[in-house]
Amino acid sequence: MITWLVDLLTVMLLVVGCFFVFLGSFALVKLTRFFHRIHGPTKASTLGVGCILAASISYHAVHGSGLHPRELLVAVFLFLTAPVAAHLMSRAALSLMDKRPEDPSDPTGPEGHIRDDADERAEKHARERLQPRDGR
Amino acid sequence: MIGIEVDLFIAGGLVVVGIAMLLSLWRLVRGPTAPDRILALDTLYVSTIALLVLFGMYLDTEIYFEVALIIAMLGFFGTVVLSKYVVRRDIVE
Amino acid sequence: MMQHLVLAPILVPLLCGAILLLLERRHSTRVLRIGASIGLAVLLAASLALFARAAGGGIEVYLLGDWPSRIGIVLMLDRLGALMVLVTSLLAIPCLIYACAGWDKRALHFHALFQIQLAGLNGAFLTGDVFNLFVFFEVLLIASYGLLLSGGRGERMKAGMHYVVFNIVASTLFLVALALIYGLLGTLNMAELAVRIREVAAEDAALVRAAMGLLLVVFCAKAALLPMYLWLPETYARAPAAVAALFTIMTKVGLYALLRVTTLMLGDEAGALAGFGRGMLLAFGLVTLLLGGLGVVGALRLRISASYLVLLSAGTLFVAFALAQPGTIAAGLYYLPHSCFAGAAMFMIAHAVQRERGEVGDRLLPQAPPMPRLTGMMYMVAAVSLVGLPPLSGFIGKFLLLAAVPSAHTGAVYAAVLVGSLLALIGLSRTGTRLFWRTTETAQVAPPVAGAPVPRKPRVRKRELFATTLLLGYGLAMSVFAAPVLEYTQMTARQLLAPGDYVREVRAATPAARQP
Amino acid sequence: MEFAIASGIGVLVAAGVYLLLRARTFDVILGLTLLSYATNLLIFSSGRLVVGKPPVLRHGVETTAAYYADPLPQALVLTAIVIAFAMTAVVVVVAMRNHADLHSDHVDGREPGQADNSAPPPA
Amino acid sequence: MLILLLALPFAAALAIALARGASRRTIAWVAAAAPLLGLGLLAWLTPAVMGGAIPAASLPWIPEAGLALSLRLDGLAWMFAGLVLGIGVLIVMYARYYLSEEDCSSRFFSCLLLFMGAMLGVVLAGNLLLLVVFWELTSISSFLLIGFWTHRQDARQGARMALTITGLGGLALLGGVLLIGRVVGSYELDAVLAAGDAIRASAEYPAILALVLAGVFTKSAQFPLHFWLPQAMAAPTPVSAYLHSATMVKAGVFLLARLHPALAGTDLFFYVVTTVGAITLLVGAWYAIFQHDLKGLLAYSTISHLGLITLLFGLSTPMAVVAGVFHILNHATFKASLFMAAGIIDHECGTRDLRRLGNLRRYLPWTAALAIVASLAMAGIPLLNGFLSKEMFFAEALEAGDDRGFRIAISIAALLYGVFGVAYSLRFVHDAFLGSGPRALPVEPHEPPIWMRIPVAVLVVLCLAVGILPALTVEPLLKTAVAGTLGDAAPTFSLAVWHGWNLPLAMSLGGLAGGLAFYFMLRRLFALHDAILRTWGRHLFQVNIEALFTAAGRFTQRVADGGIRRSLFWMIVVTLLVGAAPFLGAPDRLLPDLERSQSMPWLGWILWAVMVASTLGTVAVHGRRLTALIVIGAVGLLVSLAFALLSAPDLALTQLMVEMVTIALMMMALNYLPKQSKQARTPLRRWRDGALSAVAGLGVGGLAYAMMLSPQQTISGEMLARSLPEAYGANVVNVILVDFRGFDTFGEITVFAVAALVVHALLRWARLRPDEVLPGPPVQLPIPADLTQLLFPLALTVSIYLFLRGHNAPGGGFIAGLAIAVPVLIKYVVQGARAVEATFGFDYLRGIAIGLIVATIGGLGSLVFGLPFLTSGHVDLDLPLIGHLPLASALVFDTGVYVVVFAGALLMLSTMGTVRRRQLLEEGGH
Amino acid sequence: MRRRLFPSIPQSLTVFAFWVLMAEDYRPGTLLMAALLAWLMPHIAARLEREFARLGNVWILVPLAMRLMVDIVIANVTVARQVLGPEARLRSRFVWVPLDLTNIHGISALASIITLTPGTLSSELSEDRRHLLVHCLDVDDPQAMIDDIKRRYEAPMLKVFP
Ligand code: NA
Ligand code: NA
Repeated sequence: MITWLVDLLTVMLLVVGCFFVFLGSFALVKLTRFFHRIHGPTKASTLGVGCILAASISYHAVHGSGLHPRELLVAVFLFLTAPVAAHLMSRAALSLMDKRPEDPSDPTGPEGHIRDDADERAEKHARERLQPRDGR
Repeated sequence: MIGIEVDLFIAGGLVVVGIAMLLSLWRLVRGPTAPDRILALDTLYVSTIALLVLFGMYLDTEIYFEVALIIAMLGFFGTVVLSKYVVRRDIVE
Repeated sequence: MMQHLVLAPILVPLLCGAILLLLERRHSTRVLRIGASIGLAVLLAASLALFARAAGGGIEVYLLGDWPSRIGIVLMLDRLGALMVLVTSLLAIPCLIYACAGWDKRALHFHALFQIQLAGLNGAFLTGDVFNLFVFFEVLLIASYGLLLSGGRGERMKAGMHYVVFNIVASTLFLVALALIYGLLGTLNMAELAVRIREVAAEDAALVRAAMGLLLVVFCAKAALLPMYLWLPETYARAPAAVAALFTIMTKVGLYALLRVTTLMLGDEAGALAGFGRGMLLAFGLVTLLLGGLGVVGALRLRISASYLVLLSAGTLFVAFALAQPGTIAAGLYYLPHSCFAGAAMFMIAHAVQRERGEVGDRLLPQAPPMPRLTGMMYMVAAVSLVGLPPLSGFIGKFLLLAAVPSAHTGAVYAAVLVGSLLALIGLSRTGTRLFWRTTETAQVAPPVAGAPVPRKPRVRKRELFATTLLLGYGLAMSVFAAPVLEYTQMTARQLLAPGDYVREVRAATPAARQP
Repeated sequence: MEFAIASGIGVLVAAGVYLLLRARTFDVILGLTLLSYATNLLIFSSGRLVVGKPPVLRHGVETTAAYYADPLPQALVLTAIVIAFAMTAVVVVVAMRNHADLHSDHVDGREPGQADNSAPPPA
Repeated sequence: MLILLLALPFAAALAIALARGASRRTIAWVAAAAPLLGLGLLAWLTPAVMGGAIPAASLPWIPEAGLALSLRLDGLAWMFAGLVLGIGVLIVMYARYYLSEEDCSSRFFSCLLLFMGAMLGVVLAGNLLLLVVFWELTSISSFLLIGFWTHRQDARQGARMALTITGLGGLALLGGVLLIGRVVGSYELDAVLAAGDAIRASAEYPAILALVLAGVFTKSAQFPLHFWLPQAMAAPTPVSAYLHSATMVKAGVFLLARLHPALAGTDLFFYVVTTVGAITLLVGAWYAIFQHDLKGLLAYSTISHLGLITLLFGLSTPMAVVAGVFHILNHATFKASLFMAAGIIDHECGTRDLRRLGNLRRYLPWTAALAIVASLAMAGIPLLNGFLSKEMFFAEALEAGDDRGFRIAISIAALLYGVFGVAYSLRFVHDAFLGSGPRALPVEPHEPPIWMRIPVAVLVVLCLAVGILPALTVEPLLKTAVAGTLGDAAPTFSLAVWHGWNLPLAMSLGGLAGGLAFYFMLRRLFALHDAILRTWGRHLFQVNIEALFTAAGRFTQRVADGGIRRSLFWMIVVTLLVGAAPFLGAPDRLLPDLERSQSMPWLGWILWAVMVASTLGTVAVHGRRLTALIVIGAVGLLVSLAFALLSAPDLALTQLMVEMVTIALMMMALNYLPKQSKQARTPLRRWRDGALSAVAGLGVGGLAYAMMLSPQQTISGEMLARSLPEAYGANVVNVILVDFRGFDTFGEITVFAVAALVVHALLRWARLRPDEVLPGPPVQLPIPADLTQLLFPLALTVSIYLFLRGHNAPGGGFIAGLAIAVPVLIKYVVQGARAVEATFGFDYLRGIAIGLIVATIGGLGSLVFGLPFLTSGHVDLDLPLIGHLPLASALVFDTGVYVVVFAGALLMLSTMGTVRRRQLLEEGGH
Repeated sequence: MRRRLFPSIPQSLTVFAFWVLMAEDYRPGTLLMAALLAWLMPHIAARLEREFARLGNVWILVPLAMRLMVDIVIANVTVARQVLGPEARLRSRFVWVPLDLTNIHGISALASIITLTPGTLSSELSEDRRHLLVHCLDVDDPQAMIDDIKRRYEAPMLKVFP
């Protein structure tokens, strides 16, 4: 009976977890803007993995080698690092925006357009630098 | 009371996560901006944890704990470095 | 305790390198030099002791970790290994002396890298495990990258790029070959491999052939066999003199490995793979030899010619080893140290020339001041030796080889070796007359004009001079005492061509404290 | 499964070799990286492909090759990975220095049209 | 005794070379002492040789290879040794006064003595290999002597030409000698001479003959390789007199004489040698007539005489051999004296041009008298030695061979030789000493010091003595020499001035008359001939050698142009060929037993698709570096995942960690590389490379597939079985790393450490220019920085866990080292290098050193117990309170690994991260 | 004295817990090792960090964590709807959230919480650390959202990091 209940819990966690993991990636594909997309993986995927870890704990407790709460540590680390990663990525995206949200004095800046690619700028830069040399 | 075939769900979950990785890959290749790609790579790392945990359940083994732990703890290093590069070019200032 | 001596050629320089690295920041160059010299002295002593032991004809097996050879790694001491280790130590001495004339101060971490390079070389010569051979190849390679590039810039970097990339690709190929070998034969111990190759059925041999073929390609690439020698001239020509001198043994590592593998695993008893690759090696070796000679003729810089001389000697050794006769292998093993020593001397001479002539460097332009006579004499000796003119070691090596060539190959080998020598003679005589002969009548007696820059007096650094002389002295000693050397190499060749003893010794070695 | 891994190795090798033959140092480095993945997989597969039998001994399981994957190739790959990393570090730094010293990231240190300033004048 | 004889000149040469600052006088005395003492020794040995004994001596050198320092003094060697030493004394005497103050006499005399020793070695050698050794030594020493006046273009060229041609011959001779040794089984001369029949009968005989004759003909300046000899006249005159008339050029004919019993006696030998000799004879003589350079004339006449001697040995009859040996002697005496006379003229008049000389008998009466007598000897005038050998030659020419036509041809050649010989001798005498002149000399000529004339006089007296009283003077000597040459086949003969009226005498007279007529008739045409008779052989040689230099240079540069791509291309091609070759014969071998293949779940294919797509993606975007790096990161991740799923958690861990560090490394590098650079538009190359890569991929993939499906053999079962009971570890991979194959790991950390050192060495002092610098101050990242604070102790804890547990679970020193290096790196990235290093204060270099030392000591610990390096010990501690604590000593070794990896990774990355920058502005200067 | 021995009790506790959890072993040896590390780690970390967090009322964290977990789950459902629904309907924007927290640890924690709770993503901290730039996926009333954040998360944080 307990096994059955735990299994049920496991399965539910699994379903939810996998759904969110999928959702995170799906958001990546579906949404059109970077700042929309980033919401998907940073939250949904993190939660999804959390659920799957929980499922793993309960599964191992019943079917496997016993209770292994240490899998929680994986979740702890993930929950620690994922927001910071997201923070850094949005910093990166902000640094590439033509028009950044102004400083707090003007808190309502629109979302700027993120320049196409960091590589593009480099290419332009390289081209500019090469030209005078060719001319010489 | 119906017996629950947990293994079936695990196997299904593996495929779902795999498809999620495929989707991330699409964004990774497609871009168009560098942060998009970094995000996609980050997502791939997170999905990998899910995959490993599911696989550990599937095989009924604890052996992937260390791998998952390391990805959870340090997997964002790539994100840190790449983002810093985009922000400053110079990674260590 | 004596059974552990075989470790010394690897561990002594490695520890010495680590200690020198530790001392580096706090202590003067003097301390580092003394430390390096002590390390080298110990290494030499150990090499001599091992050489004396191996000369007796026994094959020593050292089970690392006390595991039986099939599951652990073994070090092997046979005549060939001992010879190579001794040659390395002997070559290292003048190289270190030369570097201590000043280069070691300019190249960061020089002493540590130098010692580790020696450890890598000795490891490659002593290991009895084919994957461990790969590891030591990498040790010696990465140290060589450091030695080549530390303190360098510009063109040397460019050459370094070529060298590094080429070697990484070759190492990758090495791994591919090892993967196939392990996947097909299930062991990495060379002796076990020899046994298993023997048992490969003729109809299954194709895959094993491919695997062994790739392995041979790797060794050929490292030893600069046609058409994989293109990396060599620039690299050697750009390396610092002391390093280029040490590098003369680098191509020999590839040749050593080739000899080891072909005799042990692809010898006459190797069943379906008996004699695999010999014909190709011979043919390509001959052409390499000729192209080396042509390179000497075409070289417009002394260091480039020295590089091509290395190639020429590599070609000669390919021929000697590919012929796989007791006589040719013995001749090749006599020729090998000679070509290391003489080639190294030539690089040192080239460096002296380059420095003396200032801007012109070692290019064959006649308008520079004449070189000191001593340098000229050294060049002469080195050139005579490298061309293979009597009475020096090069001649002896050459005639030993020619005398031992089996009749079936006489024509081709004679023609290639003799034409190669002739080309080298033509090239080196031109180089010598251009660089060392006074080319203007007035150069010697021109009175110093007031106000004109006083011509710099040729600086001959004592240490560099000594190092070069020492190398030439080795060659001279090899000529005078050719008989005992040859006797040793002949016994070595016999040992190599009867790999049964090697295999037996490895399999029979029992751990000290474990179950066999 | 064997086919998948073999074809994966093949694709990695092809991509690696192609990049290796490009003219820019960075492309070459990428190529070397791909090649090292390929070799690592190849060495690994020399122990054959086994799912779910990591060579970490478990209590009560017989210690024979039937229950565990071949550990030796794994150890070899570990060594190979580390060495490949070391080599990558070196080649990356050499590429940096090349670019700094020669003002070109061409593998040969000079742009295709540019004269080779290292060649000596004709004697 | 013989060894002493041989050692004398070498010892003297060494003494002179070492004695810097000795006076010319002393040097000359030492130089003269050697041949004088040598002559003394020779005289002491003479009775024995005359008596038919062959004094011999032998020292072993390389007995296994048949090379011994064996010397033997038979008649031929005795005669030649006398010649070498005797003329040597005279030359030294002459050279003492000939050399000017500026000339470095110690160099000259040491080279001369070196040559003398080499030449003695050639004649005394009792072992053919030894003969080759000395033979080549003569080439080398003559190279140094010809080029003595190094500042002169012609001297340098002449020296190189001589060395090249004679070197070529020497190499050929070596080949020939080795073949002889192969036939005979020994290189000892006695054995070889006794085995003539075997040699002639062997299949190698033509090759042997060709190779040996190549040596002979080059050394003795036979047509068509004769041209080096006139070119060698750039040498100081004593050298020309000694080497190029009396001794070295005779080495060739000496060898012909030496090996006569072994090689002669076949038609091949007969026709080749006589033909070459005859052509040389005529060509040399013809050219000699038209030379304007005094030494040139003598040089060509030497060629002609060498041709004569060669021809005589070619004829091979006993009397021809006698004549040949005799002519060697005669030619040496008159030609050496003539050269010395020419040197005197050059010395006194400042020119050797016959067109400017003339009437010198008035200025140099003594010299003139001596030179005229010597010239007449050269012309073969009766009562002089040249006449005797010429007569013998004519006699032999008339009976040459069995073929009538050939005999007539030889006879005509002999007659022509007589004519030409008289003509050029006349030219020498007439143009130098008689007639009108001299014209426009810089100085008034006068007689040289007496010591320069004495050597000439001695030789001329010898010419006369032999010419007038042959039976008394030279006959015993000649008999001894011939006996040495032919052994038992030596003929009995007696020398006499007068043989009665016979055909040879008529030919002599005819030659004399013809020569007179020829000279005086054609005199007016010399200017014309000057235009016609360019020495085309030399020209051809120089054109060819220049072409060789150019072609070799071009070829070398074109092939090995330093380009990496060609290098790699060829290696790949070779690899593919070698990999494919074994299957060419049996293509079915590539198709393994498919039934062994395992099925692949869906998930596998999905991941496969991700990996393949990201790999191809990397190639597609490789031009955009940042993108490429991100995409390749996915490849790495997928490879790690593959390892994880295929039962290799340790591998997955390592690959992941390394992947992270690699990306960091490349990003740092990317900052100093162009992020994008011009990609060449070379579609052809791309197609070629694409095709090659496709083949490579197919090949490796195919091999991998075939390998995976072949039956497995492995020794890992034993490793699994012994891992726990003997190495005390459950994680067999880690046990392999630190125990079974700990030595690999030992090498691996060395590689890692050195890589860090290399990175440090290359970047420590370098100034690099970033590709792009973004404006503004360093960016502050307070939130990530805060995370690192939290993360570090946890990561360190995890790292220690991974380290300690590695022996039983995935982990170990390497992984643990990176697991702590990466968090520190994150700190570097987030907080900046200065902030980290201010607080962290870890000397990575020392860390590397200490790690290596710890690893080594950890391995050496077992030696104390008499066990081999890296033997792992084990203790089971049963501590109260704590309980059971198993400890494997491999942990010490693994600690070293841990430290090296940590310090190495951080040294690399911190060095790369903190590269010193060069300002962008500086770029303008380049 | 206590600070000398244990520079940071929370850190020590975390390390202890981590070790015991990771080792999955509760024998005395493991606990001893955990205690050793718990003592050692803060000392090592102290070499690297300039300051340790001074904590106020830690117990507040427990209800905060509970609330957070609920919020995360609930809000994820919202995000799921937003992602799966039509994108054009999203009213996304950046919002500068003024901060009362001054302790950087508190700010970091808050930023992480904001990111983990769906719909919001903390993107940048202003130079003076007084404002946090938050990206909102779908928001009508920015001020309401700001108030929400401050009330639900910042207020408890202020108690933990006074
Ligand atoms: Na390893
Ligand atoms: Na491990």
